[in-house]
Amino acid sequence: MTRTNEISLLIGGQAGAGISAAGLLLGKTFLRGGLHVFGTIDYPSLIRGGHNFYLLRAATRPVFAQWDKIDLMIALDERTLERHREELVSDGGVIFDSDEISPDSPNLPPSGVQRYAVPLESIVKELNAPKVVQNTIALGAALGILGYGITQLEEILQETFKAKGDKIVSMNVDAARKGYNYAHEHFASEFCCQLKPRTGKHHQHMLLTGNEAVGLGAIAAGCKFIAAYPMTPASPLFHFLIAQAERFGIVTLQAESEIAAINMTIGAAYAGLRAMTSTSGGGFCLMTEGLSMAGMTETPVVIMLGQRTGPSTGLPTYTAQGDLHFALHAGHGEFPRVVIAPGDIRECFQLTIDAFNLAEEFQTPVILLTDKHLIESHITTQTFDTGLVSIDRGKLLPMERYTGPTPYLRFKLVDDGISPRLVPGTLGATVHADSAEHGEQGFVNDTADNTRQMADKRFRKRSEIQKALSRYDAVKTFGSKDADVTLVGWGSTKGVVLEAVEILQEEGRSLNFLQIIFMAPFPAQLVSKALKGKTTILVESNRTAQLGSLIREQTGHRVAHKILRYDGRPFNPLQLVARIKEVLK
Amino acid sequence: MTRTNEISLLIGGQAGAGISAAGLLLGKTFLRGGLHVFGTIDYPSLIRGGHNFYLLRAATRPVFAQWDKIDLMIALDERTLERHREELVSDGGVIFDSDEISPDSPNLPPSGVQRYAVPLESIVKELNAPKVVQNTIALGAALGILGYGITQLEEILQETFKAKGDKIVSMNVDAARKGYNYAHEHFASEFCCQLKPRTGKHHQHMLLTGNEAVGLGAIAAGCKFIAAYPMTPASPLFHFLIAQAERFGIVTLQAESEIAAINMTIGAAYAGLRAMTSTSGGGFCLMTEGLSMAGMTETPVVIMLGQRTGPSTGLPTYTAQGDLHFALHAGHGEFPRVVIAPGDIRECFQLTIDAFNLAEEFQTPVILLTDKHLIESHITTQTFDTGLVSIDRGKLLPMERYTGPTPYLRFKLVDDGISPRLVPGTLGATVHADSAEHGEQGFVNDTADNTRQMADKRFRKRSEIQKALSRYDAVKTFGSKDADVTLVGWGSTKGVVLEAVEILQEEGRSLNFLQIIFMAPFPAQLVSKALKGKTTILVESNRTAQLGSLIREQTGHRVAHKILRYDGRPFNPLQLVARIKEVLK
Amino acid sequence: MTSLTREDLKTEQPISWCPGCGNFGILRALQTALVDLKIPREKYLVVTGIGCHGKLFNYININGFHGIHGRVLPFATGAKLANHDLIVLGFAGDGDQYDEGLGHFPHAARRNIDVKLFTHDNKVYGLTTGQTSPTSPQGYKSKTSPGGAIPTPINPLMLALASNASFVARGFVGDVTHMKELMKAAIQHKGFALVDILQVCITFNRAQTYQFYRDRVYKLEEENHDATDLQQALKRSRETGDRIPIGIFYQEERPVYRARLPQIKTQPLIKQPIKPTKLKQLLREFT
Amino acid sequence: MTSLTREDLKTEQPISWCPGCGNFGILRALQTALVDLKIPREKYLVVTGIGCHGKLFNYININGFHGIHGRVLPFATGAKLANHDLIVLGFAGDGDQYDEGLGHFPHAARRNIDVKLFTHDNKVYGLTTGQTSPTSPQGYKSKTSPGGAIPTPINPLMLALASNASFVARGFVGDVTHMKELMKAAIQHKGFALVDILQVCITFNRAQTYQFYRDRVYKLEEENHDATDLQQALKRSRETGDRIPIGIFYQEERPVYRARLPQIKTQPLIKQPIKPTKLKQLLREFT
Ligand SMILES: Cc1ncc(C[n+]2csc(CCOP(=O)(O)OP(=O)(O)O)c2C)c(N)n1
Ligand SMILES: Cc1ncc(C[n+]2csc(CCOP(=O)(O)OP(=O)(O)O)c2C)c(N)n1
Ligand code: SF4
Ligand code: SF4
Ligand SMILES: [Mg+2]
Ligand SMILES: [Mg+2]
Repeated sequence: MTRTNEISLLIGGQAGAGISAAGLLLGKTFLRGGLHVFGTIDYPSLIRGGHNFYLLRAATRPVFAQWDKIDLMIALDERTLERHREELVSDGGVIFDSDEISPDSPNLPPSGVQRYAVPLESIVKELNAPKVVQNTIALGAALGILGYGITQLEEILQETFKAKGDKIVSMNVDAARKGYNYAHEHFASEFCCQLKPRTGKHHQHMLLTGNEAVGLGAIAAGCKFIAAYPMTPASPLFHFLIAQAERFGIVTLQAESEIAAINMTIGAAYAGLRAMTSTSGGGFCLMTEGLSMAGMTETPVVIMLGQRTGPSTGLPTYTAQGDLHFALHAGHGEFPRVVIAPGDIRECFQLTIDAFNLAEEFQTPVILLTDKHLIESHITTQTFDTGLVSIDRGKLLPMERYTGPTPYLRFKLVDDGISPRLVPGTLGATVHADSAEHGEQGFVNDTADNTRQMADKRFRKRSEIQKALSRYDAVKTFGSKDADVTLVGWGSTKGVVLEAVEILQEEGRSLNFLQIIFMAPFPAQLVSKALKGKTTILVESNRTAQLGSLIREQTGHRVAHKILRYDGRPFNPLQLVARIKEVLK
Repeated sequence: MTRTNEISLLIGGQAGAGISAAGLLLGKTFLRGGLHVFGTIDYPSLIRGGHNFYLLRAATRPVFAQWDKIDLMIALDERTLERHREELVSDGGVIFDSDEISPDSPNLPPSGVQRYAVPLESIVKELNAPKVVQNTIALGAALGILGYGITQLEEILQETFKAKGDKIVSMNVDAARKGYNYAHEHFASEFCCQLKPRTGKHHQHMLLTGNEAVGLGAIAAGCKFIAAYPMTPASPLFHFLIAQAERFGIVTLQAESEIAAINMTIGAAYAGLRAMTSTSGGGFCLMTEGLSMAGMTETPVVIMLGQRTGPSTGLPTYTAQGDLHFALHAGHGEFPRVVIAPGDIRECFQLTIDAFNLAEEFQTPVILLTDKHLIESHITTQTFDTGLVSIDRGKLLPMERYTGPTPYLRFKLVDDGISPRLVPGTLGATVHADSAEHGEQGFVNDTADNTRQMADKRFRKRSEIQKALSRYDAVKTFGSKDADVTLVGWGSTKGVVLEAVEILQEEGRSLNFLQIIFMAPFPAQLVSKALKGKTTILVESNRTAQLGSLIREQTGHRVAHKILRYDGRPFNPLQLVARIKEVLK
Repeated sequence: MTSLTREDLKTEQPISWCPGCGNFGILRALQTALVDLKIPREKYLVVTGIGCHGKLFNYININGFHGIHGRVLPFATGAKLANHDLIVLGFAGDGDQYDEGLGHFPHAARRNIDVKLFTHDNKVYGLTTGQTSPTSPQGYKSKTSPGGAIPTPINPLMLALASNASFVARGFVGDVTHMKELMKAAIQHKGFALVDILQVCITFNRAQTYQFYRDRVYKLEEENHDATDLQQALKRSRETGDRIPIGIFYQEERPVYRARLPQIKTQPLIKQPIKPTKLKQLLREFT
Repeated sequence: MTSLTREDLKTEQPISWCPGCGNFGILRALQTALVDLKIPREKYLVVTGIGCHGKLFNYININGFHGIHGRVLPFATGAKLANHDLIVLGFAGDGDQYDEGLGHFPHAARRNIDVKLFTHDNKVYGLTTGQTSPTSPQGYKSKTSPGGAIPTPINPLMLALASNASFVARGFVGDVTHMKELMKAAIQHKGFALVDILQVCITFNRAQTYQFYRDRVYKLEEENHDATDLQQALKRSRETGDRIPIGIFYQEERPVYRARLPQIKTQPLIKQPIKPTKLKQLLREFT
């Protein structure tokens, strides 16, 4: 892939040293210059002292994944050098604290690589600032080296620290300038990769994570209730909605457990709200009984399941796609559900809105299946157009007064299986719902006939959802339909696969990418059609090729090749390209 | 099917009226006469007043399911007549309380059917006995009508009531005799179906439920710990083990929840015991997080999941096979597990022993997947041969003193993935296990390399289990291998399918039955081979043909036809035969 | 329709409790309390657990949800926050609330969520055929404790007091009128209220019978109990032998959970329209 | 090897707690308590929850299990019953034990299962970056309660007392020697023991600092507290303002759970051989 006006950066240091914040600042600096940005954080599950690093890319064309190689590294500690110097390109550079790391350090990269020694500690002292300000100095130095200019960073620093008062703002702006100037004064020769802000008009973009996009989608969809129990990597969504709660009139509740969270959510939804909860695998386990109840009582709830590396506690802060089958089959007994897997930030936003609409239209639970890599990475995305948001509450009856036939039948056996829905508190009707099998009015009924009829009713909804798939992009194909080879994937691997496809196409290979978005109900026909006659290569972040089994179960198609990664780390584009070539050899 | 010396009975009355006990008494009476017996109870989820009925079959040949039609009915209340009279064979009979049901009752069956009016209430009064003794009188009468004799019943009554004292024994024996004599005196004409005890030597049989067989298997396997939370239909297993606890040195603990139960079980297993828990779908939901932990920490536990009709609370006292996929995929992340589904009482016993051996050999959780129909029905089974029970604790090291290399590596990366296992309390070693990803010693390790290696290690165990399948009957085929048509099923439907196959074979049809026992790891090759070129008909007690999807996922084979029942009731043989014929038309 | 009659409250569902079961008394007390309170029917929401107690859902014709075992409180919490115009009444079992659902109980209390919890405390698992419950007395024999229950029982009142519940009371099914008044007081209390009800299970619990309780219960209000004194309430809650107090142990005025949520100071959330909210300003923060 | 040194107890795992974290004090107290007790190493089993506290598992070289969030007590219960020769020590977090795992707490107490529970009560969710915990004081601000925590906090000691715990104590990480003695007393106590430890989280909890506690804690044993008087213990457990008591609130001798299980009166279950038990007699009951 031709890489012009494009850069790959790494910022590394100790846990607790503000690595992620620094990465985001730099990302925003590039965003303001009209560039596309991808940034992702790698951190272990502890608060201080472990090794954190932020991988950042910026380019004039869209970027969807971290790059394999690093052009410029900001090493805030020696460990960063040690761990990452092999990843530097041969003419890359490394910024390091010359007060802490000796120029003789064996960890410094080999010659060829530029060594940008900046006396961070001394400058921090000069500024009389806390140690963490060294990050800002280093960012300034990086911008100097890249020839990017400092204006955007200054702007961002002003906005970011405004709330903390003028002193903090000017301390940071000064720090950035010092770093910037130091670079200009000391590092004469031009660095291999220069990065320039784009001039003129360019598209309006945002830089945000999947968690934030899901949160924005929830707000846009009119979600007014979230009960959750903190769990990495889903917590940031919860925190985001908490921060927005007063502004948007949302009630947020930190529940005593995931069991409480899902039951509170179902309670709020039964009472008529758009309500959601969010968690990761371990917490989702505890929600499965509630999920089954939502299916039985036909209560619309949305659950964001943010996957991380399992099983069990696993690697709490790393990524995986190991819960697909679990999401599809969680909860005892049989009931219709919707499982959708966004693959990028825009889809996180849009599919969250769709999730709320689907939940209410079909009165059944919807699972948004995401993962750490998608929901904790920052990606530039065209600003969402809120004008396009539409809300469909399905067969929800107005709650002022019930005027239909009495008694009101919450579970009326209707052709499409979707009974008109009333919420408690309505004058003129009582609303009954039962987690046990029930008759039309909602009271218990365990006769054989009723049991069959009610199961059929619920599954008629499933057929309706299947039909409704045509209104959505249940799958998306990227690249030429006529390609010989089709890569198949879902969720967060989308970004890296797109990058790999682009590289391989540039090399003249004929291949395309099938992204599957609806996992349940499964768009079997679309997938069959797309895969017919192709050499298929599955790309998944798990060990057992779960999408592969699902495709086989649903279509009979057996994917020919599997590229799997299950060490908690996301795929890198070049690595993926190499594995694809290996397969196609 | 030719039916000689064979009878189908129904005993019906109110919940709380001792219907199930009466059914079992009669079943045992027939058992003692050398007959084969099948008995199953149908009851709603309430304690008193609802309608209960027990369906009983007895025959000289093995019987595996309730029959579609009733030869003789014991109606302890009018509702029984009303609900079941249509099920009587045209020359059948009904025993009823003439003190309560008027001879003009519109609910009495049409002419042709024998009406055996017995003044139960009067006889009870005569005996100065509590109302429930009417059941015994009716049993006596039934034996009189059937020409079976009363000896065996007297014997059984004596044994059953021994603990309650002589008075109760003789009251019941008197009651049985009174009923028996009343029948002889008043019902001269011979009843259509006569049933005789077998004379001479016949095989030693037991009459027991699946729950009891699992309990016996657990005892035989050396299970010494069960923690559980009561849930129909799994509770009787727990109760059974509680009743045997002192005798066999088992600790049984009623936990505060299923979450507690599974974690206690894992704790006991980690400490070195053979330990199990039992539950139904809703409780299993709450165990899924623990299941995943058992997978991650490689702790051998056995979970009996007794399915009932879902979703959610569903029909607590009715049967289903709706949790197959859930059992296969429950718990977040990926880890090997064994899921086995016994189809009859002997398999309940044997596979429970196998479950404990597999759990310890492969250091991973094993799920015994059963259902209400299997575990609450009584079936005659040849007495278990305890001499054949063998216990294999796999790579468990002796706990006296550790003499291997130090430090002891609980998760040593070995070729077959199965690390030598030591339990805490051993002199000379400390044992560490972590629900987070860990290195060989058991301490946390979240590096990419370790993560991959440990996942691979765990999945090497999966390959080993797959290999070990050859030591077990992973599938069983009944009937001719060359048949054109193959019925495929699992679990409790086995009985009724065997009956249907027999009937159809007698009618000259060419078909056989493939019973799948190991659901995970799945015996894909065996199943492929067995189904190749056959017209396959799936028989399952669920709505979505879960075994069908599993077969397709695992083998690519798409079952041609599906016969599904999902109203909580088990299949009946003739009904199933009709549906099979329908399919083959 | 501001005045409700007992007829209005009936459903057509056949009652399947054992004849003589204490649940009948609870149903009657509830019906008469609602008749007394003269609040329109649609204002109420009944949430029940799974067990014999949970069947009450079928027998009272007001809005209802028969949830899963142990989860009355979180469900009720969600429903209440969604629509605080609803008076949310929870009916739970002793197994349901003090075993499976115990983890929710202190949290509902300390939140002071405005939900009323009535526990059918029959000291046995009724619906699952008589197993030992967490409130079964030590030594209690059942099929799950043939040698007698080993642990000391949960003391629901003391737990509630230790969890800062703002209304803690005990009723007895043998005195329906007294229980009705407790229910009314609980409903009128602002905040979380527990009424633990000594319910008789005539089928499985042969120890805690009507007579057993009749011989022992006394009314706190007749013995000058000061329900504003927590220390006194704690002491009374420990009386378990020959004298078993019923009535209000403790009551305190404390802001309810909602009072701290500006979002729903006035209009219930459910009445606040859902519209594609103006997100533009928020979106700008990501640019 | 009857005498253990602190060296013996160390592992090679790098400690990842924040410098200054109160967990160091807990680890030190544990190490010194074990050294003092002179019990062979293999007799111990440490069970930890998930949170910063749970990492202790990695830093102490005795048998250990790092389980899932909230489940220290049930796991410990199973392990103890399997092998009662083990001294089972649970280390849980306040989120871990009083939120996710709260439902197990009163049950372990009333069973009087012989397990020791040490709660790292830092009044915050440490590992998940500082959310409000159930013991956070009312008004506590964090990213999950930016407007201040609404509920009143869980009072672990009072809950334990209300649940009939036979040993209830509070320690403070600022006084390691005192804490060590409490740990020893808990280990030597026959039955369930809770030591709730005021642990300082220097990173996220800016309110409950070392200084905060130093200004407030006092020792019960220095104020003539009668630890056999439950009513007095309850009163002391309610002191939360300017004076915070540490020490043993309550201790009672009561038979442990195991004492009622004839199966394990003597030999631990784990030492009883597994052999194809003679089932024949039992089987005959089904014929
Ligand atoms: C998760 C789960 N576990 C177990 C059950 C089975 N179950 C139904 S009711 C019940 C106990 C009933 O006891 P209690 O709550 O005291 O109610 P009661 O019948 O006495 O009114 C149990 C264990 C269930 N429905 N769900
Ligand atoms: C079922 C489940 N839910 C949520 C989490 C995420 N989680 C890990 S630690 C933690 C809270 C930690 O707080 P605390 O227990 O007080 O421990 P501390 O870090 O303060 O020591 C949470 C919510 C989890 N691991 N498992
Ligand atoms: S079993 Fe007990 S609680 Fe249940 S209905 Fe019968 S008497 Fe009432
Ligand atoms: S976050 Fe708090 S509790 Fe966790 S290690 Fe740091 S100081 Fe200790
Ligand atoms: Mg009860
Ligand atoms: Mg904490």
